[in-house]
Amino acid sequence: MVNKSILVVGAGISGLTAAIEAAETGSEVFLVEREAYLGGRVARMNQYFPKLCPPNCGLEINFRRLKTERRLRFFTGAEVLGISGQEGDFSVTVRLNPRFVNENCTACGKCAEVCPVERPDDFNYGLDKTRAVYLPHSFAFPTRYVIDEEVCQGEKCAKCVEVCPAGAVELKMQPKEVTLKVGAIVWATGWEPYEAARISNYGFGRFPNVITNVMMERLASPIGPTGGKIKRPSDGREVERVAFVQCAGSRDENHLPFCSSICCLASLKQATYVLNANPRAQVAVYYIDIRALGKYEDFLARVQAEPNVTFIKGKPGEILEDRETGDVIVVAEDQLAQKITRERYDLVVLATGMAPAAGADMPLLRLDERGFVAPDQVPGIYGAGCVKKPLDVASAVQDATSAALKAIQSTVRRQQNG
Amino acid sequence: MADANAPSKYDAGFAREVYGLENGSYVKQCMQCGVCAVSCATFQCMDHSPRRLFALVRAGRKDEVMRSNTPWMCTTCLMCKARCPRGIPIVDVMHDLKGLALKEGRVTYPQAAMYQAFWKDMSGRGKMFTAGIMKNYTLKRGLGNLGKMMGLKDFGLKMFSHGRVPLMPPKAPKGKKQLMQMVKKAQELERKGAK
Amino acid sequence: MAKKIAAYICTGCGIGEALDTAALVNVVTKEAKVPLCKESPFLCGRQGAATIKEDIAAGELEAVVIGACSPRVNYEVFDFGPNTIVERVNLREQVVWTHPADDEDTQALAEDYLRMGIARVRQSELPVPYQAENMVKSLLVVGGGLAGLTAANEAAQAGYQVVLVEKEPGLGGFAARMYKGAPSRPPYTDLEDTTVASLVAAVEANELIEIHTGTTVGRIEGGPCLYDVTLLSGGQETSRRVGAVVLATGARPYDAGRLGHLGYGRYANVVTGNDVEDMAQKGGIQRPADGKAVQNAVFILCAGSRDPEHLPYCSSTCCVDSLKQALYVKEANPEANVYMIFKDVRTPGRYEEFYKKVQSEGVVFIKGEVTEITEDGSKNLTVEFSDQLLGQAASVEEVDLVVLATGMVPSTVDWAPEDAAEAPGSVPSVQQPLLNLAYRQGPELPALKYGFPDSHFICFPYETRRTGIYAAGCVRAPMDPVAAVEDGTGAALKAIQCVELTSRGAAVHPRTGDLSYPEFAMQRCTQCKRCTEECPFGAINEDEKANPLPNPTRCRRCGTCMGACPERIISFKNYSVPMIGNMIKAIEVPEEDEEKPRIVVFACENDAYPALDMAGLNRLGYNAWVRIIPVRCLGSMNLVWVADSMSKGIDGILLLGCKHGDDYQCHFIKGSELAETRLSKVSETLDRLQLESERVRMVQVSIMDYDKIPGILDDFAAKLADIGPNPYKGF
Amino acid sequence: MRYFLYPGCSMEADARFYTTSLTAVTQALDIELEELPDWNCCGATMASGVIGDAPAQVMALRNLAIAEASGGLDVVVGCSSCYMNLAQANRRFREDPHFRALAEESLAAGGMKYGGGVKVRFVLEMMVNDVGYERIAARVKRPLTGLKVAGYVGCQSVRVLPWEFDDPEQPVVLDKLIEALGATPVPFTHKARCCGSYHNVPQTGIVTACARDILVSAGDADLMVTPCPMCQMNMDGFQSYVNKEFGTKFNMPVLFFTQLMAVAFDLAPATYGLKANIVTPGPVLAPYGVQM
Repeated sequence: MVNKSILVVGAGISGLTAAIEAAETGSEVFLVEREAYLGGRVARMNQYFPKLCPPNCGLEINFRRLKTERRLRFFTGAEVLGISGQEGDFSVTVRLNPRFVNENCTACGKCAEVCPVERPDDFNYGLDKTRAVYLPHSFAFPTRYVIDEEVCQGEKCAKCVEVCPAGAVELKMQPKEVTLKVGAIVWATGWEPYEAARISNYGFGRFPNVITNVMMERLASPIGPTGGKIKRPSDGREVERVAFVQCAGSRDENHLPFCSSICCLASLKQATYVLNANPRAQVAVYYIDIRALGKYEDFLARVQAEPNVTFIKGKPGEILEDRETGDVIVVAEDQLAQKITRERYDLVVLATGMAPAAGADMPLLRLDERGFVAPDQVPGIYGAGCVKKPLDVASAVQDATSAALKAIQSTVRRQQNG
Repeated sequence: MADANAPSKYDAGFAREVYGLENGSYVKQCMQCGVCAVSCATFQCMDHSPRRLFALVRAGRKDEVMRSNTPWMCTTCLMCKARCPRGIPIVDVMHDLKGLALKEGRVTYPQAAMYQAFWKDMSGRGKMFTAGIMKNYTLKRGLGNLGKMMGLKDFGLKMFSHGRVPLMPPKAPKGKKQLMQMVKKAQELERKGAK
Repeated sequence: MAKKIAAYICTGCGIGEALDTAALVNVVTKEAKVPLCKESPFLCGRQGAATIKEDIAAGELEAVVIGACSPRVNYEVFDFGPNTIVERVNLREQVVWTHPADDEDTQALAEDYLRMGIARVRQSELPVPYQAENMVKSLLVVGGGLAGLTAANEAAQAGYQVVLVEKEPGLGGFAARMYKGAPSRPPYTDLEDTTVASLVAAVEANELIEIHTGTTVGRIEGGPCLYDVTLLSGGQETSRRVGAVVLATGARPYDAGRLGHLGYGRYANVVTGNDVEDMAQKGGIQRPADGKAVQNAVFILCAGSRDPEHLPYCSSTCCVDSLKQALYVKEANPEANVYMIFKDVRTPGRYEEFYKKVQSEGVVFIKGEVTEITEDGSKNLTVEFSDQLLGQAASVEEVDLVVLATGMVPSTVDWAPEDAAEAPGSVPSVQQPLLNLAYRQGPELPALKYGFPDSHFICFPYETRRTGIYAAGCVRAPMDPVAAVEDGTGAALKAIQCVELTSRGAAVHPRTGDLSYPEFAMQRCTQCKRCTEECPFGAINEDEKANPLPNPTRCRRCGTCMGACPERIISFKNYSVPMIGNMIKAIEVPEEDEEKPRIVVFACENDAYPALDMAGLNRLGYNAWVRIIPVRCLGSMNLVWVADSMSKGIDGILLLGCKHGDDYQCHFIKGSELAETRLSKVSETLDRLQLESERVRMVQVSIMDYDKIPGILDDFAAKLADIGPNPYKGF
Repeated sequence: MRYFLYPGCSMEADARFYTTSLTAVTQALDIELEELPDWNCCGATMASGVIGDAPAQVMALRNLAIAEASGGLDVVVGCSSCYMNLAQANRRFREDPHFRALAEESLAAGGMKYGGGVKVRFVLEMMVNDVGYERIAARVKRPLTGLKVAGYVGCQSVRVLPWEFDDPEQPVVLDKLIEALGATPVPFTHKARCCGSYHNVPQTGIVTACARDILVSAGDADLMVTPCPMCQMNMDGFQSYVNKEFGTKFNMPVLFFTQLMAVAFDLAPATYGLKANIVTPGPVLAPYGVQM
């Protein structure tokens, strides 16, 4: 008997899209997400290029679609442990990690006020801290607090339990395991930023004013750690001179040998963040090739027209720090000028690339030598989005939509052939 | 003598000659990112960045490449090799370019003389003997260079007074003759391979 | 006849502490005459929901009013099935979380919201899904190239019937001209055989797919599930009914005739990339002039692309195609010297590994700009260029073949016939007949820049302004074959989704599943054409007498027509002009001397309303004079509501809607813009009532602006204080 | 623990005292170092420049062939440059079949064969991986508490096989070893920068420029330690040239890390070889009871 339901793993923009599109077409869908909230990486973006519109706008629509779609069930704090079976008849074991906060939570925040423990805010890439009980971010969906098991002092503290007016805190909550029977699986676990500290010559981790592009999204976000002010980490000064270093880890056989496809446009976008925050600011973009494909070329032209943005063809060899001022100095060959340049900046943003986040080795899921979900999978399993290859948001959504149809085919095909 | 900034007439001849060297074909893979240009301990002294030198190779500008001091400035610190995003062993390519320059009789740089002095001494012994190298080097550079050498007197004396300058050459390995046979064989085979 | 209603007031989440709920119950039962009203300390808990279910079962309630939290939360708890109307009155986020407790103004606010909710629910009816005769679920795919073939094949694989139309005599389109494909799988370094032939075979073999080659679309009438398509083939007309359409007519190469400065048309040995594909197909690369072998070849990338004189955009695939073709040259003559002159090498993703592979084959890449191409007596070419890697002028001589990597132009447009090839290059702009839609708003898909009928939404790349018609492949945007295949598949999914929803009478994105649709009281229509002009989706046609002819399956339920209609003849079962009018009338307006102004806020439910909730979640306070009314889209705002408000004595009206303009965020494309235009006309109305036009204001907000919302509301309140109270109070 | 020691030419000439201190320290740690029989020059960089990489690497492989024939112990190398050449030749022999064939035929011409079975170990790496920080710390008799030390790793040893045992640009292993001796490693961005190498003779200016930057970067260190003979010679022997050329007043003792270990282990003073250091470490070590 063929199982008509579909499992989507990962609720970033790709997973959300695949799940909602499939459900709205008529399939039963399970959506599992490891984090405590839906939205994945895009929820951590400030704006999308080239429209410079807020991701939460599209997420709000998607969440509304998901709320009103009775065929779709989602789980947060959920991890896939194993897959077995075949197209039309997979069984998947999923671990549901305890949130320690139940449905009664109204996000009033009284718990966090009394919580004595702090933890680095991973949502903000460690740029600030939260309490052990925290709301992942102000647009978090579901809008419920969660407790970080690692740091929470548990029963012996329990201050949050006392103050919660809704009786929502359950420190005794236990992990659960469930087995889902599905006909097809869409693997959309996305990407993670390349570990910038591995690029020793760029000083990330040693020099506070060298940050990554994902951190820049948080700095520029009105709901980020600085309330949208672009301040440099060393002394909180608002930035005047900013350098963007392209291909930091991408197109590099010592790191990621492929091109991450989006970093050029991300930096162009972030250049507009800097100029919006401070029209007098100076921005420099160090590049090998500027890759603004298709109609994104218009966006490149628009940023190139900015008098305060300069483009330097030449990948920096190294980044140094002035210990006194905390300024960062970028050393590069300006090829078009045929000369070596040493420029001083308040802040250097490394355009770090996309490393695939396919997750733990999973039987039946084939990865290629770089860790991406390979194009050829066993029937019934489909990769979608950035876990398949580096993609911008629109292309990831497009890819996820196609994955939804492939998954639906898997649930009808076996039916047709009995 | 052509000037490195005169218009290039692209000619694949020299590029092919370089590609034929032991590590020369790596030059093909260079994507001209320029990381090497500032990754070298001596980049301020180079007349062309390694990046630009490779571009000159591809353009077929043999004379400029052979005249360039860039390969001789290399200290084999391996920084460029460790950083090159395309995995090009730039240091090894520089060895080949130095070798080619020596074959072409381009020995004006003191470093070239140093290389030859070293090999002359070492190949005769199978081990290195500083005093021997210095002798060959001084002879190669000739009287004109004596002034420069005097500048090193202070260093030499200090090393001597701290007991760091052996007067007798090291004992050559017993297998010295065989060693040189191996080298000779390797050179033959390498030449054959390159063809 | 009055419907059976019950109301429930939750006292949890601080509502009970902040408000006098007994008084609220009074308002509901005594004043609004709702027979049943219950308080619950924890309405969303098991107990609370159970009570409501029991009451519904016992009392056959048609509608329930829930005075509790925002409709954006606990949605599943308060969903009592398709036969019960639920009205959520937002006492939490928009009352007690944003206003002081135990305060008469806060209390008044809560009471008004209950009155308004009850007024709304009294007007509201259960929608009856739209059904019509002979609704079908088959698809029409226009274009038999890679994207079209894929769309047809993938839809058929899911069990749907497809009518596939291709204007050429054979299937395969542009992809069939390709000699080899670029790497699409590990190790991403090797050329691959193209898959088009096998795809064509699969499509031809599939009995669910009906193929019409040498055929064009003469006309498409109707709407989703009801499209009547006229096919033209050799003077013959045939017709088919289909449910949805995929437009996959692809792109054409930029006219190289306009690249005379690069020698095309002047020199025999200057060709385009597509010529190279043809040569390779026909067995080898050679000099077109004399068939001799190619020893030196120069590829010129961005030939006519990224160039304001020609195509300002990048065509995405030319770099990779040229890399591929460089290997053809090497295949024909391994000793050949191949040079590539580029602006930027654009090999995104895994193509970077292919780029390295091609370099290791000895292809030389030079960043530069071509300055001149000349030819000698024996038809050898000299290419002169600025060599930006060396910072000097440079040239390649004795060139046997110059390949221009020309970009792509969407098949939706072409140059006007009078543009001779010599005319200066330009972006083609003359619309081409592809679909011939019988739509009042024009025969083709509305295009964005450069003629690509692309989506304007990053999050929703299949958003379309012609419901049920989805563009896929290079007609939508420049893309490589891998993306075209994904795009064809994605468009097929959207088309299938559309027929599935539409056949149930449900709306498609963004109001997916909405069963309501606009109904027209035609006897009062004045043929003013506003609805037919303003519908963002071209859902409403016109007869020769200018009567609107609605096509409910094209409708996206935004209500823009309802807002446009001066006669107020357009209504949804659960959303109408009088309904909102009654909500306004339900507001209690204090006497002038009480100095408690009243402000009606029409808030777009997609962005502004969530932003208001976010203000609540963050406990940001604002004045208690505002009365927020969510609307499907500001496009549905009917000017009569302004009159209703003013005559009621409301002091001001604020519209909160999405950004419009080039980078609009309105999910119904033009709604917020139309609202703004209508407001410009409202001053007349106000003048008629001798009122200041500043009493009505529109502000564009995004969902991220929640922290600015209190400021916006309080500024407006302050402004109104300056103007003074509405003289119509108490009339 | 038994190893072959490949001293290389400088370690039996200008850097003799490196060998002396190394031998003493390894004995103290119960490590047997047996000099590789009949070893020859590693085929130094300069040879590559004249005769090409492959022939030079064949010279290196002769040493490994001897090691293999004599029991196949790991070959421990003290000199960065020798380590680079031996390790690189060894890896190429394993990974590049074309070269392997060439090398086998060339070795045969001298009546030798190599199977690729020998491990080439850098002395610092052997010290921390085979002995370990704990055992080293445990052996310390004279904790160098408060001594600020710049751990100058130099270039070739960490970069020839990047990440093999340390970060190729910001290595940490030497700093940890300094900590194990009770001393304090100073922050030192140039710890893996080039000293200017053989330019000391043909173009002294290059070495003084490099040495100046490195000394500046070493900040307020009391002394500098290194595992590399070339680095030691340039930083130590040309420091006076730096001061003359740039008007600086550097007086930074530059020791082999094994000398500092010998001091910390409180071994026989004769094994320290501190007299060979041109900039004397006397004053900075006196507080720890070290007599010069």
